Amino acid sequence: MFSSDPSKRNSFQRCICDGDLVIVYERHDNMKAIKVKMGSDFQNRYGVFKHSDWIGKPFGSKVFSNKGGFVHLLFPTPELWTLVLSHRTQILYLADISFVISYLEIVPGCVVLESGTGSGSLTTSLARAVAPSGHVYTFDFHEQRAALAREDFIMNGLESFITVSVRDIQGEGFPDEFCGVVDSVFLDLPQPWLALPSAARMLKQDGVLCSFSPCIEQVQRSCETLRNNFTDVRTFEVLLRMYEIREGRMEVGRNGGPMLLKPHKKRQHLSSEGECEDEERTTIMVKPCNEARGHTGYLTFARLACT
Amino acid sequence: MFSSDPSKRNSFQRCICDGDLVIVYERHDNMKAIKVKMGSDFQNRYGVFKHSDWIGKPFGSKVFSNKGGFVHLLFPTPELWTLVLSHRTQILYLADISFVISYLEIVPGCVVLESGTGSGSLTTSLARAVAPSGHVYTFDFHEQRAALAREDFIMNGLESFITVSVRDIQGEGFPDEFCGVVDSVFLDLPQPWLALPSAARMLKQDGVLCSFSPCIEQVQRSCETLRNNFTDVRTFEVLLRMYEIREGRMEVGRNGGPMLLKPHKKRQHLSSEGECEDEERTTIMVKPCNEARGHTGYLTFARLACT
Amino acid sequence: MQDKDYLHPSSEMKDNRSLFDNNTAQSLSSEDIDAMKREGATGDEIVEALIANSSTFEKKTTLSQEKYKVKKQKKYAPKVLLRRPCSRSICEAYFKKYPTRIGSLRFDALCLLLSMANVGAYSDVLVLDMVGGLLTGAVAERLGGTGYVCSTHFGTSRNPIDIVRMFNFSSEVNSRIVQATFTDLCIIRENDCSSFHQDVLKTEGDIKNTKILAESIVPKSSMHVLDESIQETNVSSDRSCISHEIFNAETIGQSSPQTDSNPPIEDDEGMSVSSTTEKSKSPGRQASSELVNSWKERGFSSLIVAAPEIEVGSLVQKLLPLLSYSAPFAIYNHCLQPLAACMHRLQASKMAISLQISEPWLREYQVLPSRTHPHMQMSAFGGYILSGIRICSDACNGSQEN
Amino acid sequence: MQDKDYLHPSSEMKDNRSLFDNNTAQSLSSEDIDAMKREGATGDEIVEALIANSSTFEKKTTLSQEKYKVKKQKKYAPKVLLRRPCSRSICEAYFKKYPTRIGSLRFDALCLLLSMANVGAYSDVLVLDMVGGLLTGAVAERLGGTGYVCSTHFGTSRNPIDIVRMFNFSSEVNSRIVQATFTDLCIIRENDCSSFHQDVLKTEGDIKNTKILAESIVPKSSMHVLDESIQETNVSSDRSCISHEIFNAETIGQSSPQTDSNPPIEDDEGMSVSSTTEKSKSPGRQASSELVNSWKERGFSSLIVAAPEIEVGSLVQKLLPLLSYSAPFAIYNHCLQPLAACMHRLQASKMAISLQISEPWLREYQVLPSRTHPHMQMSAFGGYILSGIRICSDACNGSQEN
Repeated sequence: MFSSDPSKRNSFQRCICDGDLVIVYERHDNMKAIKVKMGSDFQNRYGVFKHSDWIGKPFGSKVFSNKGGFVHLLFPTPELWTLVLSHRTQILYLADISFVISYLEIVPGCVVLESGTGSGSLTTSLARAVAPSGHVYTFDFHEQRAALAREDFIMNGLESFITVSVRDIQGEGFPDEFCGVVDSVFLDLPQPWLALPSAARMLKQDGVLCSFSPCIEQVQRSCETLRNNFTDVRTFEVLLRMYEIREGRMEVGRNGGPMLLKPHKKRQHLSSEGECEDEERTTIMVKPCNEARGHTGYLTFARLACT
Repeated sequence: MFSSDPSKRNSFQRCICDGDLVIVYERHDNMKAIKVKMGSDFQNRYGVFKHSDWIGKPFGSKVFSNKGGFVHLLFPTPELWTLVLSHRTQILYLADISFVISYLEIVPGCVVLESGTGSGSLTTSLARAVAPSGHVYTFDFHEQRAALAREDFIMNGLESFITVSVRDIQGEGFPDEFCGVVDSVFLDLPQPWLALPSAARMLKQDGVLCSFSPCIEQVQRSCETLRNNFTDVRTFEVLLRMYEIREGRMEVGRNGGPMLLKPHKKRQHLSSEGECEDEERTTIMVKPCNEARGHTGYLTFARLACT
Repeated sequence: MQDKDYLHPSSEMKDNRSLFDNNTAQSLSSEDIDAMKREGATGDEIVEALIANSSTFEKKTTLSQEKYKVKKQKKYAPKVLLRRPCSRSICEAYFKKYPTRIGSLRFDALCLLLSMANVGAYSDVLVLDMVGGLLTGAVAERLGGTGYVCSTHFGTSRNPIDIVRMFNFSSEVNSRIVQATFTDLCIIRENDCSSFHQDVLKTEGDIKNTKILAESIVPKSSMHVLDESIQETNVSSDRSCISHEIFNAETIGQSSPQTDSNPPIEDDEGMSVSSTTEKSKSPGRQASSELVNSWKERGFSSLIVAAPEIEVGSLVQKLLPLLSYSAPFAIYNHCLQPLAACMHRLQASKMAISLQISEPWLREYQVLPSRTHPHMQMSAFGGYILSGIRICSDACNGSQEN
Repeated sequence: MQDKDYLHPSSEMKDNRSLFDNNTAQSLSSEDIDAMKREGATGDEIVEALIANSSTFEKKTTLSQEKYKVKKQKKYAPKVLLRRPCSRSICEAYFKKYPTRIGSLRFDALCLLLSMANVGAYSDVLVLDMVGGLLTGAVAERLGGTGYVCSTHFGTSRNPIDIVRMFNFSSEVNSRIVQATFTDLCIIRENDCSSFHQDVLKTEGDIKNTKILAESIVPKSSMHVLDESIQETNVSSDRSCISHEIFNAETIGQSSPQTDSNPPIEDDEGMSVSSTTEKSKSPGRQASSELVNSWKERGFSSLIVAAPEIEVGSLVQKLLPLLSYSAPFAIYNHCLQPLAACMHRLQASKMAISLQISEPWLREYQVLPSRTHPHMQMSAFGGYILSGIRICSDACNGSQEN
């Protein structure tokens, strides 16, 4: 995914190697993470793909199955990982993740605490933000979940940026070793207010905390507790609205008569100068998708007050 | 505005008479309600308009000032009234009003209770929905407010559909005379839960109640109380997003060079056949307005359980 | 097992840290359940048995236990809520089950259309209803047996308005629902050009094309039970205090076959709908010439267009002259760009003022102790509405006031 | 007096039923207040005097009293919060005070662009920044002194990136911010056509046109104090524990005059920015030919375009070949239709997959005991973003792998 060795970043030269994790892209809503292994196969409804055919190709290549079907092989990113990971819990998605990372002011070198780890959807983005010199310590009270998350991070080559531990943060608080050395804390807990006193002890002065909660009662109680030793308490909700496009077919009949649904007259002189835009634009319809995620959770941020 | 005499509805024949209420339209965001009075003047930045010039003209006419400025004279509707009324309190707007009227299943002949009257923004829409045979009884604990609302309803000719009373509904409940005869109840009160037992006594079986509250705590407490003798408790939030259009000017420079902001080449052959649409559509830009009402209140609906 | 931890922030000490996802928690097999059914066990009995045989039920939190029970009840002991039809329940039911039949017209958008068009008693409302009759029915509900709603159509085939039957209107209300071709509304307004329009409309192409349209909007597939709130109450506990109508395959099915069998309208205008003494209960009779004449005299009091997939821009310019001055109108569409073009054209032609494009936004909330939040899934699209007020431009002053 | 009753659903028995709106409640005149000021009264003293002289203050509810006090404090005793600059505070401050300088790029949209483009350490990020440098700065903040952000421009005038100065970056981070014309990035990739491009770009018309552009995006007006949270804390109670930087007329003013004075870049590529030992602290030096060559070899690791008012469709098709295969990109624009057309073209040309148009939505909440609700005013528009992943199409396999 990313590493402290800059030569390992994706580039024109970087080709798929035995042992690489690739994202197999069928469609926008159908992707899988696969560990490339010489001799293995990948199978989907379009046929059987040999891993050996993939090795040596650049990321982003189109590869074919025995039946002529194809998929694209993509370089893994935290955004793609969020779309392919196993949902062991509700996960955070792009809109919340991107907002949290920026609002927590996480930059390379930061030390970040997270609880719970959940399915690790946010964790990889936290790791990208602290790399190459920072570290993410993530805690989950569910042993199986923590173990599976750890496996995922290793598979993505992120073990040098992320440490997963089993710990009940609501009950026990964060470990004392982090007292006063942490830049940011992220909480995704059923009773976040229980963890706030510990989080306050861990943070550096002016450090930023975020608590993610689906229910407003959790927010109300957290905000009440936060006002004790935090400032700048603000609560947000972020969502993404998706749009779909299709080739337009709306036309009006002549003579004021009935309206016709005409098929699109396709004019495909796609020059690189963009000269055909006017014709094109009129025939591309765009509208919001009908269904959407209506709510994920409330994001409450606060800064540790300086003493 | 509307009356139980169908001949008084707006039509091609219906012209402005002395004593009519007209909406003077300057711009979308600048309208005023004016009572036409032979001999009076209306003045704005465009000059002085004589009411005597307005009488005999159809509603919807453009009329001119002494300086050649103009306004349009519109027939009053509840929607226009909401845009021109005096804000003595926070008022309800179109999105909430239209949703409330429909959800409360108010149709001609219904008997409806409302508290508080506030600025009377919802009340005129309630009256339109119950006319010609129903009635709206509206209550406000603030004497001055009730008196001003009553004046407004008389000015709009709605006194036969609306009765305004001064009463503290939270403290005293609705008057006993309405027991079991009311189709719908609308509450816009700081502590709606105090009024719910009385509202339940007033409603016919299966009658519908709506409570409007800006704060979630009011909703939480109301819902708790509602579960005692109401069913189908549902809470909604409705908003309107506005769009603005302008003539587009986006064009791309040739040769991959810099991008130019070209003025719009206006081609104004507006035939009634709509043949020039394609050219037109490409040059009309539309985007959401930057600022919007972000929240008005939560609408909680419930039906009186049948006993 | 995918329970979200933070959905039960209660103070109870149980949580699901000890639950493993290995699919062995339920010892009752599907064969066992089938056997129970054959022996005549009720749904509730099966749910009890499932709970008794779940090895993890006791370890679950209270909320998880509730969720498990509701899930199993839904499967083995479904319940149906009976409800009096009204525009809200009809709109919500179609929106959930057959959104394409109503052009995905969401309830809040429907409400806005009615308000924006100032629909009330004694209104004469012109509608272009390509949402199966939902709009026509919702307008008629507001008229309460006064005024008229006139469903117009371009070409010779009527727009199907079968959904009107779902409202179970009295014959008085039904008599206020009429139909008329756009041409008829115009012919009477402009007596000179009637023969020309008749010729144009008789061409075979037009007829065929409107057929395609009608089919694309109201599919022939028969409808099934509209179980909008299926698990809320038992059929047996039906409240007897009000007259209910079940949305089921029978009631909805009976209107379906007629979708495409509306006869092309005749030139004969004798099929008039008079005030209230009409024998037939069926809505949507041809508007009488007296009625059409009265609209010519007075103008329609407002216009609503709900043709979600149709380029409505130029149609609006044709329909607006049928409205009296100062009459409001509201145009619903799925696409923003055509409405923007239409708005721009109306501004330029000075036919209307107070023009505004708006988009309804609706969110429902779950309000439960310690578990209040917006619904996790939402309808993200309620269409776009262009609203405005037809004005008396200088041109129409000349042509209409004489 | 416009207090909304239901904003104080507490159990206290006071309410505002007895309050009349007659503007006589305050007995202190503006002359009295001016006199107090002349006598050296502090803001807090004036507020106290106003409260003491209000005949209705005692009758108000507690909440109304609080609101009255805050309102008066804002007017007579304003306070300023000092804050360390970061992309959030800079973005929020500009969005509130000078949204046009950053193309109304809302913070949540900025966050999305950074995530969608996979910005992290050692990235080489290509940006088309027509939002005054906010994007460039936000990318550089994430790079933390590694990798590069290359701000490209079409034509000869650079896009102003003065807002980068607001970040107060170390010279190490600044050295990672470079600029290059699109032509230079292409010339080195395609050595054959360099002379042709140079000729084209020297025409007077192009230079003039880009000037117009730069002015329209970054107006010359000087900026005033960015008081994003003006009443939160006293200047005197400044927390001394962290290094703060005040956003004031001085700091922001110093960059303003340079907006239009960026010299047209020279063909001379000697002004190289080497790794970390650069003497000058100023960001945005011309990219060295070594750097440009390395990008030719490896490709940029991602692309972000934030040119809100520009037709970006065809530009994207020009920029995508500069990215390495499998590199993500994100295009921010104010208009939906051009992005839709761009998406359609990219689909057709098979240059990219995972294409998606999305629109950020942001809402802030007031969370206070008994008074929790979303903010009553919201930013209703955060722009549209087209995101996707550049792929190795059959065509590029041929041209690039050799």
